[in-house]
Amino acid sequence: MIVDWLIQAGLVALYLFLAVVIGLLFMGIARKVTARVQNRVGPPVYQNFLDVGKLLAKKTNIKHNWIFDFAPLFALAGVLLALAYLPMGGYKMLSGEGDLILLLYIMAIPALGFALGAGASANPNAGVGVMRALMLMLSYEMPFLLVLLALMIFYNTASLSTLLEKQMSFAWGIVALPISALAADLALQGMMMEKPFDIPIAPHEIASGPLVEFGGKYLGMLMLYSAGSIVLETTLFVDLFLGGGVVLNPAHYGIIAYVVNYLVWFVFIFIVWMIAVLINAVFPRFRIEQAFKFYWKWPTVIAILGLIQAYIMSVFMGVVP
Amino acid sequence: MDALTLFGIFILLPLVGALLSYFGRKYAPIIALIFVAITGIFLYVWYGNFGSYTVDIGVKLNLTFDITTWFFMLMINTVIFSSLLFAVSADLKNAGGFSTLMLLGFTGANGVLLSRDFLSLYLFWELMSWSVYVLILRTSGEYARRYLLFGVLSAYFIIMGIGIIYYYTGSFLYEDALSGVIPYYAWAWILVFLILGFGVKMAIIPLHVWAPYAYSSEQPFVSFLSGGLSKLGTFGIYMSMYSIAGVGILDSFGTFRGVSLLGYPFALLGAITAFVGTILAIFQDDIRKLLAYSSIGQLGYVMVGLGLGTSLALGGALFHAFNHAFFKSLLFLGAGAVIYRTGKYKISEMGGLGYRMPFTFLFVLFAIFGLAGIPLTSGFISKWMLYEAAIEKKFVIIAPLMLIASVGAFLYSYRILYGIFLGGLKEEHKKVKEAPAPMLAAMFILMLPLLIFSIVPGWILGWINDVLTNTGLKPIDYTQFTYYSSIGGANMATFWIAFMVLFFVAVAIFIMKRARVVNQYDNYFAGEAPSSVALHAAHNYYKPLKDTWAPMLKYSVDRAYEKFSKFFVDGFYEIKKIYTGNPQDYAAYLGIAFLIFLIIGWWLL
Amino acid sequence: MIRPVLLIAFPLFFAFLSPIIGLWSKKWVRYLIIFATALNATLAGLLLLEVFQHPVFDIIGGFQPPLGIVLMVGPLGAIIAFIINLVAFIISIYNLKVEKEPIVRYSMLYLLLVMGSTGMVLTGDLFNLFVFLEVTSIASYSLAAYNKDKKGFLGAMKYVIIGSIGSTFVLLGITLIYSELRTLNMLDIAARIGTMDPYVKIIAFTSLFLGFGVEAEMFPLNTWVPDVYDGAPNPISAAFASLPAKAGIFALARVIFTMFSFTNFLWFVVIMGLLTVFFGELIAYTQKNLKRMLAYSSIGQMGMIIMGLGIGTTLAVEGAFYQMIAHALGKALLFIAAGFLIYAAKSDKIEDMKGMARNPLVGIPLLIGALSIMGMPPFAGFYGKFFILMGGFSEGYYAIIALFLAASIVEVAYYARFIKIVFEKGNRVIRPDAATYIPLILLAILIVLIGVYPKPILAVLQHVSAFITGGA
Amino acid sequence: MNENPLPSVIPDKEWKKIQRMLSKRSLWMIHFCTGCGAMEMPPVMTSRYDMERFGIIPMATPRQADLMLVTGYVATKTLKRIVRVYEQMQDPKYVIAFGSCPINGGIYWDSYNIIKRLDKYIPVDLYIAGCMPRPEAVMDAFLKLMKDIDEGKANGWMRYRKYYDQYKRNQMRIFKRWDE
Amino acid sequence: MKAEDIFKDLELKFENLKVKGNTLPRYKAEVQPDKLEEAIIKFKSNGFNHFVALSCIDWIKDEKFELVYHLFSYEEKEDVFLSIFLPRNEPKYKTLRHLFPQIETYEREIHEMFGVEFEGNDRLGEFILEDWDNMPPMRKDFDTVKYGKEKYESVPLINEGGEKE
Repeated sequence: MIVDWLIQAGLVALYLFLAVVIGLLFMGIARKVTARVQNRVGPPVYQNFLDVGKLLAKKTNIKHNWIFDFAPLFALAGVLLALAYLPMGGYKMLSGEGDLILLLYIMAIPALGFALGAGASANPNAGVGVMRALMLMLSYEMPFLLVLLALMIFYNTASLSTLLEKQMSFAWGIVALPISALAADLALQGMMMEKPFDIPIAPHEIASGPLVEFGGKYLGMLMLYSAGSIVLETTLFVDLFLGGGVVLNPAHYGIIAYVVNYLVWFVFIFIVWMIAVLINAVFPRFRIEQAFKFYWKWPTVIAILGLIQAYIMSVFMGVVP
Repeated sequence: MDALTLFGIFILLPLVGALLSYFGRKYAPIIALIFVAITGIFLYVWYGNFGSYTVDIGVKLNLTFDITTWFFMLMINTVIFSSLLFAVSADLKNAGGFSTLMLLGFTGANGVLLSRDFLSLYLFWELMSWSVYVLILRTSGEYARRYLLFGVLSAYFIIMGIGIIYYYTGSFLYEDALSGVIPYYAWAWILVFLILGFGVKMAIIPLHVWAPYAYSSEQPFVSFLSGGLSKLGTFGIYMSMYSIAGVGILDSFGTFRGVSLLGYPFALLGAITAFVGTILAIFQDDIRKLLAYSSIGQLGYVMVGLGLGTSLALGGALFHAFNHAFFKSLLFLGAGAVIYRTGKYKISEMGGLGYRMPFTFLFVLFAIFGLAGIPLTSGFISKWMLYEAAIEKKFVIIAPLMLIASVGAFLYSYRILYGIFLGGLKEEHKKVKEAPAPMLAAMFILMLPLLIFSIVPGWILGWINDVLTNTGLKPIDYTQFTYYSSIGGANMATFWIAFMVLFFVAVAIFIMKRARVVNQYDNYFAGEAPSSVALHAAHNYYKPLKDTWAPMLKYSVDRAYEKFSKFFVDGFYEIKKIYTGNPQDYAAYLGIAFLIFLIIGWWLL
Repeated sequence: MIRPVLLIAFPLFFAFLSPIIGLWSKKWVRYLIIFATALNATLAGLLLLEVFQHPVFDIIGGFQPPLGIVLMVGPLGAIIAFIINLVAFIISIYNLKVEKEPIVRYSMLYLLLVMGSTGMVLTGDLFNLFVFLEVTSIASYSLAAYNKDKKGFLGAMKYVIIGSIGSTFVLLGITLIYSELRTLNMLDIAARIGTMDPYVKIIAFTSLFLGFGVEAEMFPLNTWVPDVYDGAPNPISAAFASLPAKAGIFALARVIFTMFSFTNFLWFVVIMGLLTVFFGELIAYTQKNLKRMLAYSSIGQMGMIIMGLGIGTTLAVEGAFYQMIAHALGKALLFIAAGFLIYAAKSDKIEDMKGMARNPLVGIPLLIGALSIMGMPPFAGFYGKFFILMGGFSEGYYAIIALFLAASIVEVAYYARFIKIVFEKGNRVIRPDAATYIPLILLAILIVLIGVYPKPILAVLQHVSAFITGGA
Repeated sequence: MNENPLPSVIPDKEWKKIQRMLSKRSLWMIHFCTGCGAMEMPPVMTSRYDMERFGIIPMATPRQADLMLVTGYVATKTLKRIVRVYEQMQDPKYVIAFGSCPINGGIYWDSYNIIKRLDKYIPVDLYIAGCMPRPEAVMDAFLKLMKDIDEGKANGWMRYRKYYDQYKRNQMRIFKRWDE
Repeated sequence: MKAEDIFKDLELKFENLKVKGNTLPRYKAEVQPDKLEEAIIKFKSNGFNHFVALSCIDWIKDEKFELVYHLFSYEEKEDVFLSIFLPRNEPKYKTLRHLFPQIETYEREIHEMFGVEFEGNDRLGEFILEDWDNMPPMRKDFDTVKYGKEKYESVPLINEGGEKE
């Protein structure tokens, strides 16, 4: 029993490592794409690896107090934990052991730890930044939770692994609940703090908000955290709506299925990431009031429509995936 | 164990303690602590042998000591123990009176939990509510008056419920109510009255107005009031819906996807309470009011669980009541320690106390994790069960309200953490010392179960299962570390192992380089030198959110009550005109009265 | 074998002894009252113990019934008499505070009042009941005007007018009954009531009901109560609330149950009780003057007792009598405390009494008294109120009980407001002297004792209310 | 003074080389626009010259920055802020001074409150001559700086640490109070 | 109403300044210090409600400071310069900030740069220059080059000392 437990742990570690690497790669690609949109050359794709390397190799690191260290520790540990519970490329990682609501709350651990560290930096910019982050969270969570609810009600399950199987057998999320998928994508923009909604880390207004006092290794670890969270959020969308990239059934094809699914999954998250990056490249930043008004008007209405559709299909029309 | 020892230990002993501790002056809390400890020990010793007895003090009191009573007593006993331990070093004025009234409240609570007939239930319920009234009176008469009005309202709702049952069965015993003599429409009235009566103590939305006022009195008492006594409301509703009425009668009102039509509106009310309570809590600047509204919100969750009625929902409600008892009283004690040290109530006036009071900060942080439902504490498991219960049954109004309320909980949780413990440390708080030892011990006691039951949820789920089977409901399926619902499950062991391993990975990266500590003024302030006041950004913290919601926040239930009562008081002044004051009218009244009596007599003949 | 007649003879004797002692020294007269009431209370206690075995009959003056005066003392009468005398004794301690000069006349009237009330409770003869009623009324009229100020005279005058009309109605009733049945002994009347001509029976019943209603502060007849309680000196208003009022209610109970046993008339009594509660509580909320507020509150409580009697089931009647005892003690305590507050704040407006009761010697008894009146558990008021409510429910009076509960919420409101003002952190705390806090503490202990262990009293009441409602 | 993070795994010499390469390839810049030099930055950042392709991006706080640009004349008042920002940056940190004013006071040679030579107060790794150098000069300066870093010559932060007391003495001659 | 008419009412000698390329009429008049306030009030109430600037000129040879109050009227599109002369050794004048609030800032600057005292303006003192320890710098008798040389040349270069890092 210990042996296959170790194998599974090793696989999970491998997937996590790959996820962080892909995350950094995606950040590089995003900077390249944004540069090209602005008609300039842009940094090499591996630039973020260099940035993280430089930050971790910094000679002196400044810290304020022992609570300040919470930020990088909780942020990195939390995001890796969330990734561990998320099936990537068909391999269901630990999602058999926990379900969507557990994942939702695990995603809160890095946010809260990061907010604690930022608050401990005793810088007013950080305080204001975290306030904006929490308010933004409240605004995009409204549609996102309704979307999750629609999925859970329609597929009648809260566990991600069974959700994947049901999407395999019945139909992908995006096919069954297209309206919810649209609302989810809008919410995703806020969740990933891409341009129209990067209000909390606005460099011009509040000197990059919560990050104002983080430098050196702290900023390096937070960069790993943001890389991980990119992969986390895109994979969440893919798992919920695009069947988690599972094309070949691993039962029939074995290892090849895992590799193919991994590639398909990679392509899917790349597409979702590109949508977000392109929106990011052309949009100015919203004010926080505009962000509320935006999220509580259209995305919420769309999410409610999706919920009604899921409710009607699953309860009245008796469609059981 | 016979009637007298049971009655003696749980009712007489605290009463005697109450009398004794009045004369204890400064050492009164310690005396009270001893008495509570004794009852605690007996509670632990008597876990096994349950039984029901009757005690005759002129009227027959039927007391039963079973697993349900034991479960709720465990909460209340621990909470009052830690409150009194906190009060030992909180040097309250007139500590004698404080501990007497606390023990009276404790007696009332024990009595309500033990009683199995409506007379003793009502007797101990009133005893508990007026001892709380006098405790609030110690700080402010006006708040006490508002509390008592609602306390009496709740008592009279319960009386109406009891009365209707008495009309049909002619006896006060709980068992007789099930004898099937009561028609089903009468049950609707009974349950509505009982739930509203007990709901006042749980501060459900229309009846919550007393809570923010009552929670502004002394902190050790408030932690017992919100942590312990609000659980009596839960116990009351649980007993009246599932032990007195029973599932059969509930379902006789027709079921809507497996949930009784009577329970569903209360679940909806609970969800609305959770949502509105959390939203109001976000905008409070006074720490006590904030914790009060957050308590209303959390109890809304419990109400949802009680309303839904499936075994998973009830298990979640009981577990969340258990968690709420611990993390809410821990929060109040933490706030009490901060208020004790700084003497301030407004969050924006504090700041940076986490560096001066590290242990208090850690305890409050842990309580916040419990409140917000972070999986590191057992707070998550109970919230998880409530969500799964709602989603299982595909309730598309209750589930979103609860989920969004839990996100709102993050907002006011961070407001407490940032406003009090993080941010810039003000000049006058430079020399604030850590809270005294008894306070820290009290907080530690409350923190322990939250941690233990998050690692091994099996133990408490075992107790909850016994409670459910004791009241004749289906048990929930669980193992030592995992818990399941029909649509999902979670294993806390793997969660903790994974978290530890990954935390170790983060620490490994972290300790590669040492970091130089900088004082709080060495901060990027656009090149300027920051002053201590400027560093703290907690003033008017969620202003943009407040402005967007301003049109909705205008309506307040308090003002509705004021207008409502003003309407009646004007009526009283009208009636006053009857007593004109001159004797001729009075003599005329006599004559008219005689005539009326004669006509009535004639007509009756 | 205690002859009940002693309970009436002793106060009479000491009443007429007091002018003689008054000649010798004024101080001793005050102690005389205390001694007399103490003696009477012990006698009533012994009588109560004895009466447990068998009802005690006592014929005065050798005339056989139906003419002679017969004292028929059942367990209920004994308990009420004991409570009346006990409260009278406690109030007499507070009498030491009365400064007005003519103390001799005060002690005579006070002892007459005690004698009259005890007599009304013990007597078994209707005419005798009327005689004692007259004695109490006259004593009350003069005591009401004892303060010799405008308010005192006004109150006394109103009381005289309404009291005398009430007495005439009682007399009318008695003559009608005597003309029909040739007897005045209550038991004979109860036996032969059936032979009366129904129309005459109605008139007799209504007049008696009205007459005793005035004394029992029923709704349309209690208009004198606020002015009298306000005008009378503090100990006297305390005495009024517990002595004559209880006797009046007892007489009313006798009229309804023992003599006429008009069961289908009871629902009207409940309505009257409810009206009394309503008007008492609602107007009490509007009062600014402390003593008037307590007066209206006592009207409300009396209304509750009448309602209890009206409901008629054994539980409700038992609750009514229990409430009678609790109210006597509670109201006496509150009036004494009110006396102290008025003395301390030098004005009877509630607003001026900010923080006067912060001294624990006054504060705690005041709190206990108020909570007992509101019906809170470990105090005497709880069982009375609970049994009346439950009785009401068993008879199906849902709406009435609901209205009563609404009125008692108003009652809680104004008591809470009063407690708020009195316990506020106001100016300096005034220490009460011995004559004030001893009676307060005694009454508070009594209330707690009756509340915490109600077994003895309930034993008596259960036996009695079964006997009364049984209609035997 | 600079502890070696991975002593055992990678020999000291190689590790320093990698460190220098990393800090060369990702220079994060905080831009202290004191004078008229700020106008030269937009063309350098945008599509015409695009400094980001060398990994140089503008940062909002000194904590996150390695490179500080002093673009223009430095008044005594501004000097106090520049020193604070410089000290809040984390080692290794580099300073590039734009234009002739920081070199010798430029056109303000005779002014009473413009300091004449910046590197008397903070170590300057690179000066760019010109009364506001054109963007090409700025790009060339960046490349020159990157080459210096690579060869280990750009060690202004070491000199600041080494001769800290001299720098402080010079600074305190200009402004009297420090903590306000 | 027109600037000339106002000048006639005030019996003030005024001259019309011809400035190449500037079509708007501008008038300059010298006023006695004590009569300045009511002159400004007069102008202000007749359309000249825009206070453009208060500047100070150091006539070092005549030992005098000249304070020029520059008003402008939107209706008539005309500029008016009212100037007063103060003795150079101890220049003192009363504040006019109650007429136009912005006068206070100008007065603070002139006080710091020229050393003119304005009674009634309580916010004089350190304004732009931090830790300034010398005479007001804008005065003509202040030699900036010498001051600059003294202050900045005297700061020694960082001598790297012997060994090379």
